[in-house]
Amino acid sequence: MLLTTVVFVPLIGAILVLFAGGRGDRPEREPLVRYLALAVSLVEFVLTLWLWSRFDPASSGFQFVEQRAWLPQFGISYHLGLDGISLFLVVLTGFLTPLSLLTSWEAIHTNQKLFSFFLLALETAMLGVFVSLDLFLFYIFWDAVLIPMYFLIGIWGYDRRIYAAVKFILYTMVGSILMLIAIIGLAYAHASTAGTPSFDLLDLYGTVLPWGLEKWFFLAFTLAFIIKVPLFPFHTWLPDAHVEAPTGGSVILAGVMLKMGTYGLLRFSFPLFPNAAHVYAPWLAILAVIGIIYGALVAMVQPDLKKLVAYSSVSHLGFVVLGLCVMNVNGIEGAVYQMLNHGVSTGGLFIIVGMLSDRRHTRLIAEFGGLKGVMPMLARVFLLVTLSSIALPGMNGFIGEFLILLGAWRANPRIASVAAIGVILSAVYMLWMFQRVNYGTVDNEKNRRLPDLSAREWAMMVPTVALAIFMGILPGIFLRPMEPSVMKILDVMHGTSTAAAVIRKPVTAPPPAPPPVETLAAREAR
Amino acid sequence: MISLNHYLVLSGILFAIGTAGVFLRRNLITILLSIEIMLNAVNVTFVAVGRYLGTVDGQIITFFVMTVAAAEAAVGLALVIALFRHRETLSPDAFTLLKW
Amino acid sequence: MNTMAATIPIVIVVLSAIAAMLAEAFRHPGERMPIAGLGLIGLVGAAVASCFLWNTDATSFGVVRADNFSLFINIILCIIGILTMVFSNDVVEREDLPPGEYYALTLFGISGMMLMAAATDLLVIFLALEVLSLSVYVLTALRRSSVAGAEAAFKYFLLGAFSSAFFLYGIAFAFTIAGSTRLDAVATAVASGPSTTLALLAVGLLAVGFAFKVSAVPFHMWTPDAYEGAPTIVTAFMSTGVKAAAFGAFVRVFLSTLQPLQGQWIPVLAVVSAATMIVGTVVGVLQSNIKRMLAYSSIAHAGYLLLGIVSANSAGKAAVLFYLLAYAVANIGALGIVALLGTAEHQHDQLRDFAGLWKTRPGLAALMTVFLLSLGGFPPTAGFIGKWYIFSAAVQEGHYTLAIIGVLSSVVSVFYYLRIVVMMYMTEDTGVAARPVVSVPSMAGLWAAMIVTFYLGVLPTRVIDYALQSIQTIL
Amino acid sequence: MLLLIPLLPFAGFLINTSIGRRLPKAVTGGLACLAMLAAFAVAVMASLTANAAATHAVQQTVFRWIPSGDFQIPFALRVDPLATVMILVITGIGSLIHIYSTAYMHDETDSEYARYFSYLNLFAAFMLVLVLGANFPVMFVGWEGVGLCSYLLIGYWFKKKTAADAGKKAFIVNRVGDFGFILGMLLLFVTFGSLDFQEVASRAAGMPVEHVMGAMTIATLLLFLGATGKSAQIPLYVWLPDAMEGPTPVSALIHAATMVTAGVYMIGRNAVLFQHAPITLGIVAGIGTATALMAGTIGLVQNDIKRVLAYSTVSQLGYMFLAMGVGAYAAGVFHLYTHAFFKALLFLGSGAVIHALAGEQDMRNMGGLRKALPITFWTFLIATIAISGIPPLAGFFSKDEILFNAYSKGFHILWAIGVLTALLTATYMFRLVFLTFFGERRHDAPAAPAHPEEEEPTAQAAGHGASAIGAGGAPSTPHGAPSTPHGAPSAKHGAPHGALHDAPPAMAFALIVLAIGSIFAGFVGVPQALGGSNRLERFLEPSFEAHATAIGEFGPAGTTPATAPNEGAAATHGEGTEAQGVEYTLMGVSVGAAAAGILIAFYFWYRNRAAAARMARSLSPVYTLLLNKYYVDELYDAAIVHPIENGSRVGLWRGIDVGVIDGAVNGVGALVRATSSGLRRAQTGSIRTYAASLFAGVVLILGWYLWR
Amino acid sequence: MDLNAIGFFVFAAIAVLASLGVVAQRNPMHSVMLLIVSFGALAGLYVLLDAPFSAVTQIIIYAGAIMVLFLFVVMLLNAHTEADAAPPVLGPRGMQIGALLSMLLAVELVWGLSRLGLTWFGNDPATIANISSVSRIGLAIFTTHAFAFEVTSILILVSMVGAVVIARRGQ
Repeated sequence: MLLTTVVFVPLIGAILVLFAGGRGDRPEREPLVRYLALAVSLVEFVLTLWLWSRFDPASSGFQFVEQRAWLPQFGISYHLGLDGISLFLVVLTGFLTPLSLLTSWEAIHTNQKLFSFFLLALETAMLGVFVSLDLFLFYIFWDAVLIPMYFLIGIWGYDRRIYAAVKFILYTMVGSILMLIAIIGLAYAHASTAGTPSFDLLDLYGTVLPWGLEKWFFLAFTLAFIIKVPLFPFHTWLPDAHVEAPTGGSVILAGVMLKMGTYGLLRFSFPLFPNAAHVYAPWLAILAVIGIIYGALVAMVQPDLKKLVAYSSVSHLGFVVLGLCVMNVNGIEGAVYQMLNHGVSTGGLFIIVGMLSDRRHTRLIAEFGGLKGVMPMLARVFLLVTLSSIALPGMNGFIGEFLILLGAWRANPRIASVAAIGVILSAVYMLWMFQRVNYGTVDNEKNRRLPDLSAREWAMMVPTVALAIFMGILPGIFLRPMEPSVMKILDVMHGTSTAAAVIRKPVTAPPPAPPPVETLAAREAR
Repeated sequence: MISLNHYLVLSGILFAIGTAGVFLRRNLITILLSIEIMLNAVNVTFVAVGRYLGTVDGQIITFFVMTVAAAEAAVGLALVIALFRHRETLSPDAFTLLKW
Repeated sequence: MNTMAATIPIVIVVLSAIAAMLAEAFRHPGERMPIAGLGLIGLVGAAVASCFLWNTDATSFGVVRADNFSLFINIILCIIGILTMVFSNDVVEREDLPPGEYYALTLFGISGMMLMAAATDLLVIFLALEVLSLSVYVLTALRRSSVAGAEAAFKYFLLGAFSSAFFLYGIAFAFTIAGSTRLDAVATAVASGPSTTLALLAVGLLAVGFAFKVSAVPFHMWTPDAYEGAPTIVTAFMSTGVKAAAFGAFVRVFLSTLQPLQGQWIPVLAVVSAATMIVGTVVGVLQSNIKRMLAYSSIAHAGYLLLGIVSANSAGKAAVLFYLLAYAVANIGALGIVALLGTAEHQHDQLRDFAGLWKTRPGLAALMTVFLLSLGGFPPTAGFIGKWYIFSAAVQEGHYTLAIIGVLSSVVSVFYYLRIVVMMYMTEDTGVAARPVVSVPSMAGLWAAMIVTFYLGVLPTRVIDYALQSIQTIL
Repeated sequence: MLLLIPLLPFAGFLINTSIGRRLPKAVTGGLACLAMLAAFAVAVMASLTANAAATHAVQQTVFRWIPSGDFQIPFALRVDPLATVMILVITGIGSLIHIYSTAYMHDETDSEYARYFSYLNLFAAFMLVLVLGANFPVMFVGWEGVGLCSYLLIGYWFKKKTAADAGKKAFIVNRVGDFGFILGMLLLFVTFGSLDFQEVASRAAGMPVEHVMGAMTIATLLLFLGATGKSAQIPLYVWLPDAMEGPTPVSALIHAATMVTAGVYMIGRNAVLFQHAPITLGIVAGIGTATALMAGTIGLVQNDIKRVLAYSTVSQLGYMFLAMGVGAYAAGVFHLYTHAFFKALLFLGSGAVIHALAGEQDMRNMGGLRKALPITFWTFLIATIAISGIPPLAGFFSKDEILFNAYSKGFHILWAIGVLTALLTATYMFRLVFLTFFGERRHDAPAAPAHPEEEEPTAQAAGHGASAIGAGGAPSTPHGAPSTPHGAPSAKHGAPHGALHDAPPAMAFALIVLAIGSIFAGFVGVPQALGGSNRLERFLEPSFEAHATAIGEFGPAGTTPATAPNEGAAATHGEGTEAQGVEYTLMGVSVGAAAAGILIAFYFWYRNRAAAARMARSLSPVYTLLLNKYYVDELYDAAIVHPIENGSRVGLWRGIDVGVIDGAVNGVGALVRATSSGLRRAQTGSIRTYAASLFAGVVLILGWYLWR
Repeated sequence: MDLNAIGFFVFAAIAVLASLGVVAQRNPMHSVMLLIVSFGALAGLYVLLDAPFSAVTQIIIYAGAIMVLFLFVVMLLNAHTEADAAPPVLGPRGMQIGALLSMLLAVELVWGLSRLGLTWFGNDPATIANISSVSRIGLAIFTTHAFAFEVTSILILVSMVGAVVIARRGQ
């Protein structure tokens, strides 16, 4: 029941909030609603931490497993579990939700009740994505995430919010709905060998598929995930969604939702279809590297702060995908770690952009300048978050990027070298932006009297920055519980591909001997 | 000798004529008449097949079809009247309020 | 077993229809009479009767079979009917509809629908089809002041008559090969004989007849006009009831009786299904009238349902049943809300009429959103499970192309469902005419529909089990 | 204990950054100085401990930092002889500069003052981590950390755009180097399975010397790329001159004494590795020499006092790389060490001048300050002599060591260029001295910093004609030796007319201590040829060797030197009379070159300034080229910066992103709409159309059935 | 060629021609009349098919009742000719397409049905007597088809209510 509790507490809280808000839009109840929602999210955060404290870091299996029959006719069960990879994503979700509520504290005034409702409901859906061990259940949560986010963007967003919201939901749906077909196909492919269909991830891990199916299923799964990530060239929904979303939405979107894509790749695409993964991972890695460079270059020339951060996400998530595609322990650990880092640092960046936007109602870089003179404290945390984002050693980003690059180098030094250019470019665009916003003289009259950080803003920034530094100094705390799970997934990825290939040969049409497997595996062995 | 096929073919021709009426005529009433032709064409089949199979079912079905035809005619004509009240015309192309 | 039992639900509904007529006859002008209550009693009775008949597999006169399949559809129809009755109580007067005739025809229509799904004789199916069609034609034209209503009714009527002629011709060919219109006889005939020209003609023409009723492309063109022109409550009723009944008969005839010929009709229906899904969604994109938009949506849903038939496996059949239920609840809910917000002067069926609804009517806006999301197939609503079920049936049979067309078109359809949501939540109210108050029973009905939608979305196991039981008799 | 060394300044940083702005200047400044002095004390103790150990090293593993599979990186610190030199320089000279800064920055507001010292402390902390780190990643923490502090301190006067730009430029150019550094680390780890310096060295020692492009060569080249960034070598030296936008003590500490030498240190730290990659060493030597020469030539014509010093720094760093490249690691580190003294002194002296002149940096507006600023003058002069390589001051020994090594190892061309550079060094340094301290005052008052526009026109003129050179008059170069200084070190401070104040006590103290250092620092490395014993070289020797076993935690462990890569450098030096003869000759040549340089400077800028102007006119193209620093900045701008920026904006963003990719996405939407509007036209409203559609369906279906 | 055949071809020809006339006439009145002729011919065919009862009902119900209803409406609405008030939406081409489709259907049906092997009617007198017997028909209607019969009653009820409610003028 532990995981169920963790997943559904926010939803229950959301419903409570709905009742607490009373009928209609009642401004006098706003404080009640705000504090209630915040309390729920904090309780949830404590719960996730509690999960962490009870988590056995030495085990590679799923923990806190719950399994209950749900649709037994189809082999669907309510199956939850947590391993070292999902654990931290759950904690990250728990961490960012209160922040995103806080960051909306003053920005959101229309129908606070509904806003809090959607945000908390969103939290449930996201947590569900990370702990589902049943593909059907997973898909339900996966799709359910879209709706609250759609409303958050569409109702509380900026000028082109409707366009952005619709684009967001349709674009991401296109991918995920094809995944639905693949999920079904996979379950029935399992039925053809095992007799009964099953949507259970653990059953499906071992399912041997004919190459013709495996290829397409892999592509369908992967398309869904890389759209969500988003990987170049499927990224154009992201800048729009980010720019138009309210700050709280952006924080969640960047902080958690994008991780759903990379998490999906790691949990589903690669281990479920190891042969296809070995064939296509190099291509994905190339896309990832293009994304790293491309996202950085495009971020560099953005006139809008949020867009800049959005494109920087494309670049950062490119690193994550690269780390996953190399399929070795460093790469994957780095990727998972980078997911967390990105959640913290980009979340922080969005919070800061939100603060600027709250004060000035614009996010254009050209509107700012010299803020360090006006708001020294804000500039200071801004700097720290910026540094975290550009992976300064000693801060969180470095660990992730370095491990990813190490993993990538082991797989293919050329790819790693190109990806490392992203390290240069991230400094270029982030520092340039930072300089244009904070340095120089205050030449815009409107900027002259802006207040520095308020207590609420301190409350958001201190944990963020502290976490960024903490994660840079003591990554072991996170990496060690992760490692057994990562090794296990690697086993699934590599084990089936080598051992099962022998069994598979007579069964199916000869899978086109994938050349990259050899090189990757050979490098892995070294 | 006349075979069942003859009747069936006749029925088919009549049916096709009925369908043509729906397109060729620009008068609601004539269009209704065309549908009556189609129903009757079917009736021919029923009766002929009943005769061929030696069962009265074919004939009985024609009675039901007639009933249906009558019911449809009643409602259809009522609708024609209602339409005519609104527009004072029976041209089907006059009723394009609802489109796209 | 030749008893009257199988007809009991139908008879109950017919009786309540007659009671409604009589009540109208004794009504003083201006007097308000709870005729809807009569209908409700009848429908609840029919539902209860259906429940009692569950698993009895009663057959009456050899032409009506109360097997679980038809009872499942009966239940769906009763739900549709009950919701219609509940909403009608608010709407009929406002919409300036003659109450006695309205209720009587609605109930007659429901009885025809029930009969259509329960009949095991092509002739009876045809007659039932006519009963429900005529009722619906008339209901469409019921608001006499409305030109659109009359025009819609006439288009519906004329094309309906046209298509029923084809259907009848198909029956004639079936009669030719089987010597009877009984489904079992036809089944024996097609199972024993080769796929002769006559059988193929019968299959083709019957398919046309059903396809018309379920508004599949290219037999769909009446749908938008009829839905738009009809009084909204009638749109709600016919968009769900007719579809349920027609699909019931469709499944029974094609997946049971004509199963041996499935190699012949699957390709045809597959193409029709694909075309239906595509046209229904694509054309819906640009509609600005909600009823018309939902009409295209219902076309698209017909396409998904056809996909279940094309799958031609037990999952497909059960999926059709489940989907019908999910679709019916959501669609009648959505159109019910449109109806409840409309008056005779102001139909409240344009997209912009919904601007800012969440500010003035947050509850209705939320309900509408749930129904639309269900129609769009989002978890955790019934629509998602329905779509998932249908597509898994298709995938099971290897119809990947169709499934992909289906899911992609459902993405497109999401676009236009969301347009309504955008209007309700993301657009400012620009002085829409005052919206009437929604009465408590109607609100309760909507909430019930919502609860069903979520129930089916979250805990569908039991209903799926029922659906799987239901198709045992038509294997 | 080792952790304490960086931790002390870090604590200073934490205090100053958190509550410093509420504290008075005396407290913040005092705290910062105290932290540095304490660190110095600990560093001395640590050095003694380490020296006493059998391995000449102590190590402290603080905690396991990055555990990921076989990639296990502890956060480990280690002091060995090389690190000893570095930490002493850093904490020692760092302390002096802190003290100097308390006076120099005194006109800042309390909070800015605290900010300044917090950055400075932070820098020291990172720099200490850099040199103490026992493995590459830990070093990299310091490596990037000092880059960050450099960024912050260059952009200290953030309101000034040029300062902010310069900071950014420094960071980004450094990142280019770090790119190489990271890749180098990756390659090393993949090759050797470890990133610990000792382990890498011992494993590298076990491998044959690579004479082709192998893993070690590539790795060292990549690392060297990092070094060129950090240590301002070709091609990444461009940030250093711009970095002079920062406060002068910062230039002294970071951009002269410590941070920029990190690259040299890094090569020294990996001497064994580099020794196994002769190709890389050749490149290092070549680049070092080329940089030395190029920077020297540019320094010759610059007019901004700090820029001259900056190019001088670049040039001297080139020397150090030359030393590293020829395998004379000890010599390189020796020069690093002496350079830290005199270059810091030069910067601090220039700071005193600027301080006195209320922010004036253009030498053409100076002159005759000898009498007004005696302490500054004399200390400055000492440093100048030291850098010029006149015995027996510090610079002579180290520079001579390098040149001797270059020559004796057969790099005769490099040696010749080195000598030429030595001449140039002496020339431009004495040009600086003569222009600043001799002659008559060419400014009547502290320049009014707030009137840049008055100077603009003449600045333009100066850019094209050489007439202004040396003779004063036109105050500014086109390249913006910015001459509109930030007003920072105070317009208030300078007295209106004539009455210039020499350095205040805190500054004077630092100047004097450093001057003493500049005189005597060289004696730790007196070559045997001159009767010395070159103690430094022997002291450093263990650091350039591979140790088979890792060093115990704070305890001596067995040491078995695997190879001594610098045996040549150490052994041949001063052995045998023939070699000694060569050495004396070489010394003579270099001293002669220095003297020649001084004489040239004396002639052109003291005796006969007109000649300088004539010379400049007659060699106008060369002069312009030099004045514009070979147009390298422009080249980079035109070849890299602008194409990337414009390409990103126009090509990638507007073109590919918005146009192609998003265009395709929206195009799908448009396509659906177009299809929709096309299909809905079919819904004409005419019942006959509908019937036709229905009928067509019938005909098609039946036709298909019958036709088959 | 026996009488039966002659009768068939004559009636068939009349039916076809009259039906063509129905769809070719612009005047609905004429169309109705021609349709009655066509129905009469069909009644003749029914007689040839030994279904006299059907023939009679055809005349009485169809020609007599339904057609009169049509006639009544035509006269009520006084619409003797096609109104050209509204331009044809599809235009002449639309009509051509429709006609072409009908031709196609005719061809398909004729081709498909004539492809069947020729099937001759049985000439067993007992059977003939059986199917032409009114009592048998009555029996079948009220036993085998009793339920369908009841359904028709509802159908007619519905159509009655519907026709009334639609056609009556507003209150």
